[in-house]
Amino acid sequence: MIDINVVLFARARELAGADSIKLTLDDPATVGDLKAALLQQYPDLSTLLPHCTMAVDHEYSDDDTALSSGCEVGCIPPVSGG
Amino acid sequence: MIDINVVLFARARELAGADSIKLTLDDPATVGDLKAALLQQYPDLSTLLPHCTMAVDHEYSDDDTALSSGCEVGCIPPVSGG
Amino acid sequence: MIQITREPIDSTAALQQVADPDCGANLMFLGTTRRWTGETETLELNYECYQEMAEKELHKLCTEARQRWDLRGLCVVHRIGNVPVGQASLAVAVSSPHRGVAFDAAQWLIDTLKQVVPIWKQEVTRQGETRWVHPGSEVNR
Amino acid sequence: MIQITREPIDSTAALQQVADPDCGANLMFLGTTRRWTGETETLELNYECYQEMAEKELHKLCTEARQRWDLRGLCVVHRIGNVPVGQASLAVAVSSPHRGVAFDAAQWLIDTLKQVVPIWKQEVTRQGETRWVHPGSEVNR
Repeated sequence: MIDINVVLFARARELAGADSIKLTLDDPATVGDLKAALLQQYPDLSTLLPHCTMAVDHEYSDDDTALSSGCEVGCIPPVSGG
Repeated sequence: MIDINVVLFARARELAGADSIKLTLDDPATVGDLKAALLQQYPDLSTLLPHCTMAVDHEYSDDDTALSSGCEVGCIPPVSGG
Repeated sequence: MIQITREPIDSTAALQQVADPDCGANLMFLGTTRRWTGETETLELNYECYQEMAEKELHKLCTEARQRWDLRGLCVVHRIGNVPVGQASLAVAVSSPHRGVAFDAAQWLIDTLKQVVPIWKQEVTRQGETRWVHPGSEVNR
Repeated sequence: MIQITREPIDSTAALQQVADPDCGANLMFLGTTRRWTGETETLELNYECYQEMAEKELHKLCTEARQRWDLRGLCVVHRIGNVPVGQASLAVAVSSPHRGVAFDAAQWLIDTLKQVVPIWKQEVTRQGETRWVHPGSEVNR
């Protein structure tokens, strides 16, 4: 099993009602698996999550990126800095 | 006869050795006539004058622009502000 | 130099940061909170960031800009928290020996920052409505 | 606002001049005296202008820029006289509701200013040589 800390921002944080979420996934797990688990536990994210990019330990990732226990995954909705 | 005050700048001023020159031209006279008179009286301007634009009463002109007595003609070498 | 701060941006300091005797061109862009967007009156913007990652992405941007262009000074400051109308959320200052380079680099930095750096703004309207701005997503509408 | 001055340019004031709550984009360009041009070391630039005409041309430029682009604030300051290395001879500041407009307008203003406004610079090198810069003419070489 691998333990993941997901941090959430902006509208994603509000929809989940939490600024961080701890998830435990079967080993091995990818970012795609994480998103599926997130959606199951937080269905309110369903409208926004398809627009979010996940960052693994502060690097943008894709659905195939492998996760390891203890990593931090950022849930990044479309950005609007500037 | 028409009296013209020619003001000179930068390298043109240095080549003529004067920051302004009073010239009297036969009426009618154009900017082209003025340039010919300038060249005759200030042959040191010969290298630069072909690159200069004349301004009549603070408006850029061409060789056909008519001159009237009392007007100010600026001799404008290629500009380099900024 | 990059900075993410909750304090008002000192634009004079940002410009002084990039001053360099070998540079003829100094350019500074300030992005400020604008009052009107169409018929919506904004009272303030409320910025949030993913701090560690935003700093990392800003550093990457600056490194890439320096690889692409002959820049000497480079300063990016983003303010987070509440930014009232008229105040700056972003300062990008660059210096270069050449003007075209300064303009190209500054535009690229701002464009790319707006696409990749994990910072978000929430609009607060005069009526007290709030809306997170997530381009391409319609979740708040 | 346009200004031709013998005093050092106050860039902070130029930027404040164009601040506008309806503008999200504020851009300032500072043209400064650069030390090196190829292998020539510049000590200072010495600017001269045809005062009345330069002001008239600057006003025309600003009017045309406002016709072409949605600008709110617009400030052009040119310093004349001696401008030592590192100091500014030109400040162009603009504000607009939109960023692209601010960049386009500022670039056009600077490009056009450099082509039409009767201001000239003389380079003074470390060796004490002086040379008027008259692009396209080779009279000083």
